[in-house]
Amino acid sequence: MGIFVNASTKAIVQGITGTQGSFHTRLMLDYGTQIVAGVTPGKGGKKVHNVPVYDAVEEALQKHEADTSIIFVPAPFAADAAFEALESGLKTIVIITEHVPVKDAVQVMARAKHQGAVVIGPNTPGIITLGGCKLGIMPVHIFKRGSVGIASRSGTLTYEIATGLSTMGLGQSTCLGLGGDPVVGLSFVEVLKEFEKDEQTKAVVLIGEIGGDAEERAASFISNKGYAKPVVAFVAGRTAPKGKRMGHAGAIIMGKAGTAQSKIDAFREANVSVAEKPSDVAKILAEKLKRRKNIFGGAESER
Amino acid sequence: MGIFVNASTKAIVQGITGTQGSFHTRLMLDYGTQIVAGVTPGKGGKKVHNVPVYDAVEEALQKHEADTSIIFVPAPFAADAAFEALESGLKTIVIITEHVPVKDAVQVMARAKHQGAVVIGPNTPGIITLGGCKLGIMPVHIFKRGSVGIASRSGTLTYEIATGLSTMGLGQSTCLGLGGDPVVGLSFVEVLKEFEKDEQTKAVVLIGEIGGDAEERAASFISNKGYAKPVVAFVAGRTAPKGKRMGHAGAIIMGKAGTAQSKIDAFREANVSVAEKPSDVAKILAEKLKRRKNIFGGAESER
Amino acid sequence: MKLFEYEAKEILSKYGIPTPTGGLITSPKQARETAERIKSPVVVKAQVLVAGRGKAGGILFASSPAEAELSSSKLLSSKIKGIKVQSVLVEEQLSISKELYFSITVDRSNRSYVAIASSEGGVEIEEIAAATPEKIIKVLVDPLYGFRSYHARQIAKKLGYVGSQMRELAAIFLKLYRVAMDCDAELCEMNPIVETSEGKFVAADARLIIDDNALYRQSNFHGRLTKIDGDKLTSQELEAQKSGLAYVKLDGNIGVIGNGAGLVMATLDAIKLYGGNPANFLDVGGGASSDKMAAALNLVLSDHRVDVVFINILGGITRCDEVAKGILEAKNRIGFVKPLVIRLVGTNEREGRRILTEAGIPILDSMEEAAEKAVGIAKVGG
Amino acid sequence: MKLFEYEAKEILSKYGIPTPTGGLITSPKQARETAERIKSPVVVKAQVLVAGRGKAGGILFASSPAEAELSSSKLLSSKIKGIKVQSVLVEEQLSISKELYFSITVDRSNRSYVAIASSEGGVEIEEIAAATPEKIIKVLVDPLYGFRSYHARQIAKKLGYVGSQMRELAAIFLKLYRVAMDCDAELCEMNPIVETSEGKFVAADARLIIDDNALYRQSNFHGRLTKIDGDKLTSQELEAQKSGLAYVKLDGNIGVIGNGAGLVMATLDAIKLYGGNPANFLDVGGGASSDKMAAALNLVLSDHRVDVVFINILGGITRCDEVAKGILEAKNRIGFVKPLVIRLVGTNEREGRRILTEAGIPILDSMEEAAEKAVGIAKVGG
Repeated sequence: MGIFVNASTKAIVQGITGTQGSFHTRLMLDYGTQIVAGVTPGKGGKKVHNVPVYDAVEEALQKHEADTSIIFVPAPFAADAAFEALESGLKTIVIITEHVPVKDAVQVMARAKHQGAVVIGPNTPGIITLGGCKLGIMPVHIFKRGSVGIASRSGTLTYEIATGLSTMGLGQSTCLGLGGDPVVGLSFVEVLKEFEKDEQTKAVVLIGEIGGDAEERAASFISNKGYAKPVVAFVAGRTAPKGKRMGHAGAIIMGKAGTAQSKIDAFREANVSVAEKPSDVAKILAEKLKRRKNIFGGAESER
Repeated sequence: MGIFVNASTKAIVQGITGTQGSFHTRLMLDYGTQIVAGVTPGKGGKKVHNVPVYDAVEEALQKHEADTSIIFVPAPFAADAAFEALESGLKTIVIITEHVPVKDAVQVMARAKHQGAVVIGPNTPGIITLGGCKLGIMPVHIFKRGSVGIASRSGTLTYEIATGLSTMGLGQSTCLGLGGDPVVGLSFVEVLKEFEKDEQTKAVVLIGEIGGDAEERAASFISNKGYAKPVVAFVAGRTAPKGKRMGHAGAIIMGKAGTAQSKIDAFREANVSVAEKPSDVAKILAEKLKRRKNIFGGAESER
Repeated sequence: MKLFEYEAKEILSKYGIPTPTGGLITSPKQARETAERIKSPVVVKAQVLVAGRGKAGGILFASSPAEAELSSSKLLSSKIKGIKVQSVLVEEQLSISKELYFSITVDRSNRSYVAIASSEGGVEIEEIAAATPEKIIKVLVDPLYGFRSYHARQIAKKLGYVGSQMRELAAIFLKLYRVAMDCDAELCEMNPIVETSEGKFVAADARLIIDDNALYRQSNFHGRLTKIDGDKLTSQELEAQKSGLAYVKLDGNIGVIGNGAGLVMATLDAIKLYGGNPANFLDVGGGASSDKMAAALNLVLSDHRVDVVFINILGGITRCDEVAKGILEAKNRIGFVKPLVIRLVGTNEREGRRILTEAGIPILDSMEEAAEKAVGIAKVGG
Repeated sequence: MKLFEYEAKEILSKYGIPTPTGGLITSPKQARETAERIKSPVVVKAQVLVAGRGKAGGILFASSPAEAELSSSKLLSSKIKGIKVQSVLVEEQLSISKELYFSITVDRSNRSYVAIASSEGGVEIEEIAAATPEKIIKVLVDPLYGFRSYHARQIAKKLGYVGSQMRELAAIFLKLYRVAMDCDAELCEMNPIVETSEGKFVAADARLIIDDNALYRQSNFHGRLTKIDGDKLTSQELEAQKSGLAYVKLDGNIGVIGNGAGLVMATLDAIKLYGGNPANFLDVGGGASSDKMAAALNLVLSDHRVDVVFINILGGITRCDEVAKGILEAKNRIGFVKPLVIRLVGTNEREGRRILTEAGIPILDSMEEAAEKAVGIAKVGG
């Protein structure tokens, strides 16, 4: 089944008439994602790849059933789009938009929390549950259906690592990007909890980077509560200097906090294997799963 | 028992060191109200009528158990005081302060609603549950313990009518002022619901005035749901001109809305008796209770 | 505090809301110059703080600068609903395709702000509500989340606009909400907001009422209450403002003083019930000192229409002895030329009675009895 | 965007936060005049956007106007951590009784703003956190309810203040929160905020970092990014800003270009792992056009320290054919004087390979293999 989205997810696309929105709507439809409607204020009545467009989320929901939204609108309007989706009762919001001001993100997350909704992003490549639903901008050919869950703070690096996994025959259940901004809707800990509950997922890959302490918290969660499934981590930015934003708004070492070493140390203390190079992730995970199979004598359920 | 407050209510006084706060703390203590602590920022460590004063609500609650606050702080700081009380988890907040800006009141009410707390006021004389707890500035000698619940939008007019009731032997259970501002925490409807549930209360007096539609809503509530206890209403302001504030910020006829006649008509349509003069309230109510006693053949439980 | 139309429009304009080209003038010559500058037919609008100004002749149209001079001269020498016109707004005439209504105001029963709109603008909202209630659109504003772009667009769409017009109109609504919040407005209204024949939107008329309780933090308006309303306030109303008394002038001949808004309203009602006519509403508030009481009495007695003064005090925080002292103070200062009916009960009642009785002033117990008596005196006197 | 100390203080002062008397100067003569005006010993502070300015000699004290002239002359002709000093703030020396720390910043894991305070001000907050973590006070700000007076008082009290001092300090904290919100600050810091020997509080130093993503709505700062940081940006950094490329200069000799922040960071790490040293971080972002790619390559090649360029592209939205075209474009424009190592896989990979192979440029499949090769070339070349 995977986490957060699956084959029964019905989604709307906010900002569907924009270049990005329109382009990726086609790719998501191609993947089989149920995109039931699009929203662009002022463009109601149009169609984009045969998806009807409405002026407002509320209007779209009067005609179509949906539970999820993916947002492509420009940064100055992204928070309002998320508020609109939340106000209309949607339960999962994927914000692809980059450059959303922190003050806006903080308010969106507060409202989502009040309403018990999940926000993925902003500044995320999105989420894909293999064979079920893609809500994002990731290329699909690198993925393979399987049982590894991936949570990542970085887009292309995820593709790099997913390619490695797929090549080694380690398919994926759900792969999602937390988002490259300082304030995003999901943390590694929350995703780990979901993956733990998900029957399809047999192992988890965490792809971290410098900035913040999401990795340290994940390590401490694993070490305190124990974790039923094997976890492998990779952390980018060992060579990043202090005080410089490395491409992502959130990838910055402030003073002495948020270094790759601190994150790697935390993972190792929690007995989470940390890969040295992206290509090592698949190798380590294959080894772990082989050992596990030997211990339990079972065959992997999916291949 | 009465509603909202009773003999087991434990209250703090915010703004206890001010002239009003200090004066009425003494009177509330004299009545037997459990005032466990006072709060005035910067005056922590003092005592007022032997009540310990703290700099913050949180500090007071570390030392004392309380569930209720009464606020006497000046208008510019009243909303923050209410926020502080709400943040500390107090469940009933009485705001005596006059002249609180509407924008502030709106925010206080929104937060109270989120937390399921009750706000009485602002611009209210407060609440008294006879023989149990007084949190307010009303004189006590005009009241008498009994079974009539009073909800009012006006202070002195309440005293006028309560005096009449007491003189006729019709004592009171709880008497509370909703507050004279446009935005206040309680409506007649909410108070009617509480009085309906309250065993001590056998009849209800509503004292309305021009402005808003709290009376019309109360009438419609009574007429839609029926009401188990006799209700008598009085509405002040039949002779008030349009568009002028009659003393209270909330007592204003806007265009054609909020006239006394509209309210009186609504009550009559709902079969609620409306008194012509303040002194008629007691007469009408005595008559109603006598009839009821005749029908049910019972004696009034309290006298 | 009500702002003048021109003041409201200045603020709207500062927030980027389109308003008609024009200028405020205080002389007919300025009106001509302004009309010349505008280079189009103009509308000449008396700046007075009353509703129904148009119907009362406060709005004139002029097709030339000469006519503008004439019209403004007419307005500047006239009274609108009894108020002298001191300034006039001269503005371009808009080519109107449609008149809409939009406002942000307080929704008392929902304890929030509310956005109200209608496609039937240009008349009072109550008239729209009475005639075509189905054409009123209301959107409640959640105090924690605010009025947001999609709320504004939802309203614009319900008003019948789509595409870029919907977005433009919505942007104006959002700006008005910002004005309302930043100014602590009780009411912030564009009526009408006009769709011009070119399909643009312009706030043709604007009203802005600031919450009096928030004036302390509205540095632009703080302290201007008296000055601005000056021209329309009677001397009694000005006096009341200075003394911190809640006073409203009415049209009868029985002066009324009481403590507590509800009690005073009930007192007026009682006077009416017994066939009398109150001259005013005057609430001295809670805990009035003898000084305040004396000021109140002075104020009511200064109204030459008053034949009798009815003082109705029910002492709670207010102490009857203070009230009694205040009455004596006023008596000593100005002497009483008019009869007094006093009802005085409650806190320190005994002492209050003693003070007044010794001074030869009688006191009654019942409010209704007192009202009846006051009405009787007024009739005899009147 | 980092503001200079003097800019941050101007804003704080506008919000009513006490700051030292002083003035910004760009010549020693002005420094003397300012010191004369202040009439007290002064502190002379280099306006540069680097941390640890004090330890690097950027803050001097002067007991006379003449000394102020001398000190500022010294600073204006110096570099602080490699950055030329272009202006100096001359301020009164405060008589310091205590140095406190207070800031409003973003709490990433709680997804909110947070107020941070300490009684051990005057040093970097990380040093306080390391040395005396128990002396750090944190209060999370609920985004829906805001930072309120009682939060501010709670902090002031925990800092050890009572009575009117507690209230005064809290009022300053509240104002700083308003600055932070109004300016879309990522960090708004007073370090130290000083308690003077008279018991007053003054923001002796201030830092304000605006959220770059919010600059579009910060009309005061919009468009000033380049100008302000101008003096400290290398020509490559300026070029990257203009082209919309995320670029960070590092100290090695292997130029790096990639798509995606995480991938580029991992590329740098891989280079280091194989014993090499990256010269820069450069992320062309998602879906880069051939133009952008060419600009990126130009930029990296313009760095004379670079011995080899490693291009690591994993095409998702980015199309390999566009990348290939961009590389050829750059080649045609400037010619390659330095070796290139290219790893190119993903969307339109076949077409991309064709373009480059036909131009005689070889392509690798594996990122690690490519990194190893780049390191090898750099060692040979270096």
